[in-house]
Amino acid sequence: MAVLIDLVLLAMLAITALRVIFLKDLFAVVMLFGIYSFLSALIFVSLDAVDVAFTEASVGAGISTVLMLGTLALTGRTEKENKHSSLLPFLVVVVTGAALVYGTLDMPPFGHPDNPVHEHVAPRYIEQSPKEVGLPNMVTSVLASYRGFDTLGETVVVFAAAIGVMSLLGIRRRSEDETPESGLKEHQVLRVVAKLLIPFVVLFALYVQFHGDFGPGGGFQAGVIAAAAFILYALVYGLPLAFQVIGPKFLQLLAPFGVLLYASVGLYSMFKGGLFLDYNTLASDPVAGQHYGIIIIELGVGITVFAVMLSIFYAFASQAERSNVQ
Amino acid sequence: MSFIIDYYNYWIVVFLMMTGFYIVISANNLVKKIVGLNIFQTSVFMLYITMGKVSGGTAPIVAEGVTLYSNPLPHVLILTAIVVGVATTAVGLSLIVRIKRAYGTVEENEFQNEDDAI
Amino acid sequence: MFEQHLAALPIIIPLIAAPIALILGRSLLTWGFATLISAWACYASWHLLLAALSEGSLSYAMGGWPPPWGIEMRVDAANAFVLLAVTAVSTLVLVYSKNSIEKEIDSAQHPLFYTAHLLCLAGLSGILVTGDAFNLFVFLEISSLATYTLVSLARDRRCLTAAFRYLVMGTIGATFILIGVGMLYMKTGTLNMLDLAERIHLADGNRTINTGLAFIMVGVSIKLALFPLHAWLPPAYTHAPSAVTAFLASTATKVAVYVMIRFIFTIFGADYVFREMGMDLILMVLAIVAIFKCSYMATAQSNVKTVLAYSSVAQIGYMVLGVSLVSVTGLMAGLIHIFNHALMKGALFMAVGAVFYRVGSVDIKAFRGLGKQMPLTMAAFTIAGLSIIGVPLTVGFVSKWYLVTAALEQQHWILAFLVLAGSLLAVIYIGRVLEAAYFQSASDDASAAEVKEAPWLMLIPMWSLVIANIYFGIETSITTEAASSASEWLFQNSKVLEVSP
Amino acid sequence: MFVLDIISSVLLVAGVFFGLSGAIGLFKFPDFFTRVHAASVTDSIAAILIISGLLLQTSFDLNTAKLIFIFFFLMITSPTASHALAKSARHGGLLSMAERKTSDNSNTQENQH
Repeated sequence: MAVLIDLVLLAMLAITALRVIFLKDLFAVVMLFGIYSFLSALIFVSLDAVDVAFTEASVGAGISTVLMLGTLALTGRTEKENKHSSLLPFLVVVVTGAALVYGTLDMPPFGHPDNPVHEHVAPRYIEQSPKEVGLPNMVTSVLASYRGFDTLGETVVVFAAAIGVMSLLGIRRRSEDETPESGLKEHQVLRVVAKLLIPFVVLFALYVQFHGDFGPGGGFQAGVIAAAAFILYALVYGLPLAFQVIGPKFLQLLAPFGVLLYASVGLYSMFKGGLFLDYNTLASDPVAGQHYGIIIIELGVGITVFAVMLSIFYAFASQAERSNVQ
Repeated sequence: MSFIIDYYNYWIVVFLMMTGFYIVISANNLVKKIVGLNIFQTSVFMLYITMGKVSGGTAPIVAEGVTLYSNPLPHVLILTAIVVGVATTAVGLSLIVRIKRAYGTVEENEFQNEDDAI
Repeated sequence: MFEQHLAALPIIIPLIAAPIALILGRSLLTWGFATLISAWACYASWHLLLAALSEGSLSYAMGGWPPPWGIEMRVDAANAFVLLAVTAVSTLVLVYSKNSIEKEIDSAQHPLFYTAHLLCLAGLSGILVTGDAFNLFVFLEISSLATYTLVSLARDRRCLTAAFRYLVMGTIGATFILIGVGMLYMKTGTLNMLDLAERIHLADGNRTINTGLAFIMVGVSIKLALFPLHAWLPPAYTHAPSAVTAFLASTATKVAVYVMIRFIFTIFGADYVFREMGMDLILMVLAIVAIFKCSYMATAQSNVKTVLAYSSVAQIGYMVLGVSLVSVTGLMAGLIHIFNHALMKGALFMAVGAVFYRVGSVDIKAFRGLGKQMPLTMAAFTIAGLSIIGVPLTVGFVSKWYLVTAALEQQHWILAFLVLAGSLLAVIYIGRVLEAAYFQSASDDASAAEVKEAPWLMLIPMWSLVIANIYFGIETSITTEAASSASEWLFQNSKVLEVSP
Repeated sequence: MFVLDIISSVLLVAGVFFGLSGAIGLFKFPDFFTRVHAASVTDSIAAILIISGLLLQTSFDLNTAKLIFIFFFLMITSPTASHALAKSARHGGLLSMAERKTSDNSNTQENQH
């Protein structure tokens, strides 16, 4: 049964991906990518990776698609016919694909519990982490504690993306009088429903943030969901109003603050005589220390991801408004 | 037959990866290039998640009465990689917006012609 | 405390400083802050090199989790040596960039420039120091994202397309590395580099490992701009702001060369990569083609930054050639050249940036008569250019000397000849610029007559690198000692059956 | 429990039927507004039936509460989405099939005159 579901999903993925090659309508291409992302989230669920599925659905299908649509609004939605031959790319792909298939021949069989992947490092995470770190969700334990430095790096990557987008697009606040009519004034129903939903979305984000220790979730997903709530607000009520709720200047402080919060846990543990990011030193009981550490760094991650995602959206949206005015 | 059952997942994932890779290197439109890049990366994520699966296991969250869990490490790596991917996408898309403003086009051959003309 | 955390400091310091720099938000303030931070990182890596030379290797377990469960920082002579070069160049470039970016970047974006520079530094240091294959990917992406930002900061619109091309190529490269690392992980169950090295050959069936090696090599080759995957480099270096080019040309690709060395020698083992897979021949051929093709391309360009960019691809060929010789001397020549090339290219691009600061153009025509108008800048260009060619008493000579020695050790007479012939092409492309500067008179219009010497803040870092070029060209013991011990260490730890004398 | 299982299966099968018919309608219907109509069948009745069927499968614990929440939010968001979609299309000047016919007719009549 599981194999059947897998096969159907994979087949749908293949069809979606192939369709993207031949479509010239970029709007459809981007929507297909959203579908592709959702389908892969389903695959991740069926392969037991619930945290990854959650992230893929919120980040890949959510934020990426929104940003791509925002770009299309600025660049036009049809791809022009291109004449140059596609033989060379095809050859490159065939060679690369052949190499990969050759590589799969010695791969351990799918799903086998004796595979090397499950033998050397992973058993400790599965067997010891509930005792050493004290969290039922092993993904969170590994993410935030065993490989906490990776996660710091990842938060910095998000921060670096914000630097890139800010330097490229900037977020310009125009004075009130030249502000065009923005937001969806006509859509009365949408305005009411959005107002009703936004508190729940923020609540859900907080739930995901703090429940990540016990179930799927954590700072990344929470940050993205919280950002989505404000993106919804900005879409329905217009950017100037959204700027009054959370201004771009404030976000510009919030993004580095999250990274610093994360890093300060590491510095504090150095100060307490441990190594960088050694949460055991944060409290007299190591497991309690782990718990404090993970809560604080997840919060740092959530804050940075929220601030960065929202300011990236602001940057794209203010570009779109500007081009509307012109 | 068991050979196919053991490997079909890898092969389809390889096919998906190569579809994405083909879009990246063949597309002339920059937005499509970024879409291809995302498809390529998402498919690589599937390769990682595939290897973390244990048949009969469950999601790696401690639950009573469960003894077999899937491997959490690939999940952690891919969580990181997904976020890295969206960061790259955001920077790439804002470059596209700027290119459109500077050149008036997002088709690769057209702005290359303009660059050569200078 | 300093001693205990030494191995982690060069990464952590810039990593934490980058968000602070954004909060500071004033151009002058962030400049001073970033320079101090970079200098401190440089100081830490100097101590790290000393510690690595005396103790062999240092390990630092992030989060207190022992490897392979946690992430390990691992420092030995090889990466401490490259790290010192990276942090030192970064500091000098930051000093230099104050004037340079005032001319080339909008003032509102200065804090973003310094933040991105610190992020890039943190990423590069992370790549060098980490002992974990996946952590390497994360830091690779930090440095890459920061690099795309830095390249796109220039005012010329062509920097945007260059940055985009770089982004696409770089992401493909990183994804290839991700695929390769995934394959290794699949067969071994670990991500720690030393652990991987131990377990990689225990795995049954080589085909997955072979493919993993192929993907990692291709991915890294894109990052280090090995011919024929170098197409992103010349436009990116040409259109980026001068300070950025000076930094990237002397660090980013060098770090990628180091990653290649690390994967070949520490993880896969030289024996496997070179004897079984025949990689040495592939790398050698590509390196030689890179040297000639790109040196030739360099002679045909009119933009001096493009000339130097192509020359960079050619110089990377020399480094890879050193690696492909599979001997202690060859690897040592490669490592020395990483360090030395950072010194020369840094100085050259700084000189070109100074010319742009005063003249407003880097076309070869703009260099006419500059020998008289900007004597100090052009003298720096001349000495660093001689160093690229490989004239005695400069560091370039030292690298070439060891490269030729390594070739001759293995009776590769033709190879030694080709290395020297490649230098002749360097004579041509450097010579064209020098000819314009010293033997052609400036155009007569008034604007050209007012060209003055570059400001001191640009000259000091430029001349520091030039003096280093000469100092390490005469007093060779420091670099050769560090490089040879690094090279020997790499070979001893990579299970080579017989090391060439 | 047996009775509950049967009811739940009936609900699930009915939900799948409506989902499928919505999908077919999306392909087969002639113009935008009828298609939105078909798509909203999947959102509304199919989702209601499937979630009700699933509710009967749970043992009335946390999962039940989560399903009820999902149900509640779907009931708010999906009609809103369909409404917004149709309204934007109207706003953008898209005509329904019937209107297009009459406007076509009047155009041809004008041409004849």
